Amino acid sequence: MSPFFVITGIVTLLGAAFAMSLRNLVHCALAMAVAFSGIAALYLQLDAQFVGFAEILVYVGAIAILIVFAILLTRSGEAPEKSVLTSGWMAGIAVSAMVFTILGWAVLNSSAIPKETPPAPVATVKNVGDALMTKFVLPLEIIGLVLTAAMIGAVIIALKEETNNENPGRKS
Amino acid sequence: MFDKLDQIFVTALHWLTGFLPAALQPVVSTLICIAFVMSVFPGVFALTTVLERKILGRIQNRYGPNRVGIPFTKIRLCGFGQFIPDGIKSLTKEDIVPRAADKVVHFLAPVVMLIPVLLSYSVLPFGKNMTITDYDAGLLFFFAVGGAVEVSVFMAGWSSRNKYSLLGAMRAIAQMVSYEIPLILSAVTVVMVVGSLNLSQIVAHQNQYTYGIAHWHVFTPWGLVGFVLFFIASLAESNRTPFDLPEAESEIIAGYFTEYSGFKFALFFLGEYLGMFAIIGLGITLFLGGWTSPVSFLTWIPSYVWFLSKLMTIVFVFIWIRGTLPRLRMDQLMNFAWKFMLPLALINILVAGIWHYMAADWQRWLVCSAIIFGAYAILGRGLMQNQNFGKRIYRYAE
Amino acid sequence: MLGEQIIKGMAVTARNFFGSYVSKERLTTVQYPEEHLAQKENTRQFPFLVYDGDDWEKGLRCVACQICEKECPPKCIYIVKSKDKKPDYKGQPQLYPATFDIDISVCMSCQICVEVCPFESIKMDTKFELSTADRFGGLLLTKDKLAKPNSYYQEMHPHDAADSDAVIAAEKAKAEAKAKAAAEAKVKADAEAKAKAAAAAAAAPIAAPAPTPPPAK
Amino acid sequence: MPPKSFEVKPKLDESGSSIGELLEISMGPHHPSTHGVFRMDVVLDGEKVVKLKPVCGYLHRNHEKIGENISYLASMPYTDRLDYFCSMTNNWAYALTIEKLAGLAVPERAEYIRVIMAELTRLQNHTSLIGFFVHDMGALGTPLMYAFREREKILDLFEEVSGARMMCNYMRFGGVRVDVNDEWLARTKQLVANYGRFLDEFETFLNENEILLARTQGVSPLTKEQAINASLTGPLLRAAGVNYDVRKVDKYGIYSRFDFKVPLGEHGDLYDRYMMRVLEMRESIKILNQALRDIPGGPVMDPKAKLRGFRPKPGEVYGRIESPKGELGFYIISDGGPNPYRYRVRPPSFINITILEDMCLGHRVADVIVILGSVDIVLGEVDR
Repeated sequence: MSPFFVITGIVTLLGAAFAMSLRNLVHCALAMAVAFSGIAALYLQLDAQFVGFAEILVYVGAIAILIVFAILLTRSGEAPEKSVLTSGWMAGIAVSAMVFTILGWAVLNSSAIPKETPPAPVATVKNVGDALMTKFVLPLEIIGLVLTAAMIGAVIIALKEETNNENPGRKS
Repeated sequence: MFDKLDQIFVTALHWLTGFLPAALQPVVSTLICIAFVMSVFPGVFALTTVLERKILGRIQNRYGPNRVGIPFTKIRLCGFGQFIPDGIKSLTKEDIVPRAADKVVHFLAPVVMLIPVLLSYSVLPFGKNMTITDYDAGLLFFFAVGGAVEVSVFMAGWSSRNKYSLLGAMRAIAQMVSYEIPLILSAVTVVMVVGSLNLSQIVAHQNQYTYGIAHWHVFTPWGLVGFVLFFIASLAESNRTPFDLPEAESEIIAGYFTEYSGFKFALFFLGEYLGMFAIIGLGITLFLGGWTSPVSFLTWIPSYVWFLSKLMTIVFVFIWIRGTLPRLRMDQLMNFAWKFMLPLALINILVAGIWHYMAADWQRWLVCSAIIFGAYAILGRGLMQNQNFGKRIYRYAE
Repeated sequence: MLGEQIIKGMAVTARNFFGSYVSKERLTTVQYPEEHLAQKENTRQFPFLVYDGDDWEKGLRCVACQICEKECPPKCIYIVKSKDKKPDYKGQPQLYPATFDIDISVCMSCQICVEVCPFESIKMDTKFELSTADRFGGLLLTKDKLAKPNSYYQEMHPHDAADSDAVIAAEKAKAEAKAKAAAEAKVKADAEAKAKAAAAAAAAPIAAPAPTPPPAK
Repeated sequence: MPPKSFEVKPKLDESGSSIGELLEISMGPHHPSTHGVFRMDVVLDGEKVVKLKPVCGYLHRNHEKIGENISYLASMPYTDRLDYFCSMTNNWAYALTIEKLAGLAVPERAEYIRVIMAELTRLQNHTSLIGFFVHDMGALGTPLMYAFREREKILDLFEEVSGARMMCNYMRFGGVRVDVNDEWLARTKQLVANYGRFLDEFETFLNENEILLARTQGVSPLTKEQAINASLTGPLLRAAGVNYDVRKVDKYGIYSRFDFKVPLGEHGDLYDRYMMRVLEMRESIKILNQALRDIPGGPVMDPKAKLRGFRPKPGEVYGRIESPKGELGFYIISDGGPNPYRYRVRPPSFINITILEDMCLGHRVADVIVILGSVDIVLGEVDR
């Protein structure tokens, strides 16, 4: 428990808490970006550089921006005046507590996790690359294929939108 | 002797920290490095602001600033003291926050802008043995923290509660996200060839000489194209003309920092220029041999001098472009990124692969150059002729 | 080929960049407070009143006819006629302006007053460094500030001044000849002399199309 | 969330259901590039313009009413301030109208001087217009500075002969105020000879620049019908392909003596409008060369013309010329008094921006500024 860990941990947790509880959606998204950066810092402390940087690149640089953009483009009206803790919050907390208990129990009892932590593996970028290209080459390719398909789909959807919006409506 | 001069900063750092107990040494050494970055690059920024105005002035057949020199004396220094009153002005001006603004986010945005930019300096090799943190995945680190700039741009644009700011922020984010892809893809070629994400190793790979000429990546076909793509994308990433849409003065006032004044505005300005230096520094490291000298008989010049002079040369080209070109439109910007830069970057990766696996003789030069040239011609033609852009011939009535 | 013309454009700016260091044709800037452009003769800024001789109050040519006041497009001239008369350059008793104010914050330097003046008394100055901290008073020029000697005018607009002096001299000669004739023919009635003087005054504008054509060919 | 001050309107499809939101922004009157104090209420869908309302009048100076209350001569300096870039042509249009009313003949030499002044004005107006136009596209003032460098030389010539650089107040009913001398003519010849070289450089710099092509070609095309319906004149109309140039139609002054052609566009888009100006400058240089070669000696004022107490006979008259921006006309009714009974200006730039909305619809917000720039408005003339 180094002081760095404590600080980053607190920042991450606070970010996550704010992301859930703030009223303004954009504030929530920004708080979530803070939480993501905290997680990245935690990874870096564990010497997992690749994962840490990927976390920043993907989550802070892309996902947070995506969320923010989505909020901006689809928002409807002002921020909710009411608190997020509405009448149903009790039920929500009960459900999540239950899920958490079951998951915790399952994880702790799982035989897949050895009780003793093995020595940390040397996870250099080279290792990650090697692993991706040898052991995990099939999943990588499948993910690539799926993503390409998704991208093509997105392009097609966007194209349709474009043709609908054609005809800018010249008066003449 | 020259070696000593080259390593003077490194030796000085070791000498300074040598007085301290071993436990404190890394901390103090880090702090000194931070102080170094925080003093040198803002200094270069101050110089560049004056230089930019002077060069633009000369390009436009004006003098540019030539009055302010050393305060309280008659010495004018060709106007290079201009940044002092500019700095004082921006420090003392009223800090106006719009009434409807989201005050906290509005305040945080310039800070969030500056932090990742300063962080990105930590992996750049400024000279021989002069990398502050020699990360194994330094390149990835650079791009990762660079991504955080977008968050600050969004924060600034959104929190100002100004439509122009919002438009500017939207433009900025769309542009940065789009141009990050060719930026990274053009850097990927270097990673492929060097086989490392470590920036020091990338420089070391270029620090070899054949017939007295360095093995800079820019001296190969793929490297040249990679460099040009990187250069264009870095223009876009640092919001410089012709990609300065996010702050297009004639369209949306000042884009996302329309509502900033005083010191916060100065911070944005600083962040923007430091970001530009950082990305140019990366470009130099990847393609222009970092701190190495282009020819072997000039290796005696200290490495940091090489780095800085390359940096300033590219900054000059940036300014030159700014003084020449009009601005693109948003859709054209996107077209250019997705229909020209991206395919070319992908082809360039292919070429880099071919280059890597072909025997090192004139044939690989021919093949690689032919592929790149053909791709460039076809893509360029497609870009221009799709919309019938071209010269026109006019008729006259008597 | 994409980018070809951009390179050409960059070459143009580069040529201008280096050209501004070597060619005066390109770098045309005049660094104002230290350097001044050569004054052009026809330049006009704000009007002033010409006087002959040394004493401005005595030598003022203006006879307060108020034509300029009437013609002035932005109406920036304010004239009050005097109650008494004083001799003009011809020696005839004439009215003179008791008040003659020009508000140069309103004046638009159009030179119409100069053109319509039949007495060659209001002319255009070339001074332009007139800034003042006093917004109203400082820019309201009164008679004493407006009066400038004829030598000043001759120095400033040599060609115009020569023409103007010639007109004055002709008028004077005419008046002198007339006085002489009057002296010779004392018996002639006053009315006749008066009519003649009126004819001379009416002929003046035709003789001199107002701000006379300067740079002679 | 959406700031409260935003006026966001729902964007509806055919069935009336909301498919997004429109953003209404007010560009101007203190926007950096609305060419003075001009305002445009723009409704945007994303970056696309769906509605645009030009708002003018911020620079209204009551020009026409003042003209009815002061003498004919005193209106002359006020015409300088209509289109303050081209005071010479404004002077000419007004002088031409009054000459028509009062039946004054202009001496030969004065006619030549007027043509020289008008074509010099056209040169400097078009040059600086192109500078502004490219500046609006974001070229950071470099072409503008080159344009102004050359414009200054022309203004020097104006100052030398008329006494002022911009507010020349040079022409009079029945001629011009001051004669030009041989030295001035020689310098003008020199300038015209050099101007071609400057234009060569300018054209290499801009004409085929890929970014300029991309920004201008195909943007805001105007058809012949639209242009005529909106009663456009000047380069805008010719860019749409209509052969209408008052210099050719009316042959006012002595324009029938000069050999020049009228360039015509085809698409009516921004690039055509840009090229019209470039090509017209070349034609202006041709006219200037001929005028400077042929200028005769002689007086420069009609001896019948009167400065003081000018009272034209009753009647009404409309005089027009081809100013650099289009057809500039003056409509005057005289009741025989010292002031006009009715005084009315047909300002080309005001009438040319009436079609601004049609030109901008469907284009991006970035184009709006460039389109406005291509119309070549001067607010002094729009608001009068």
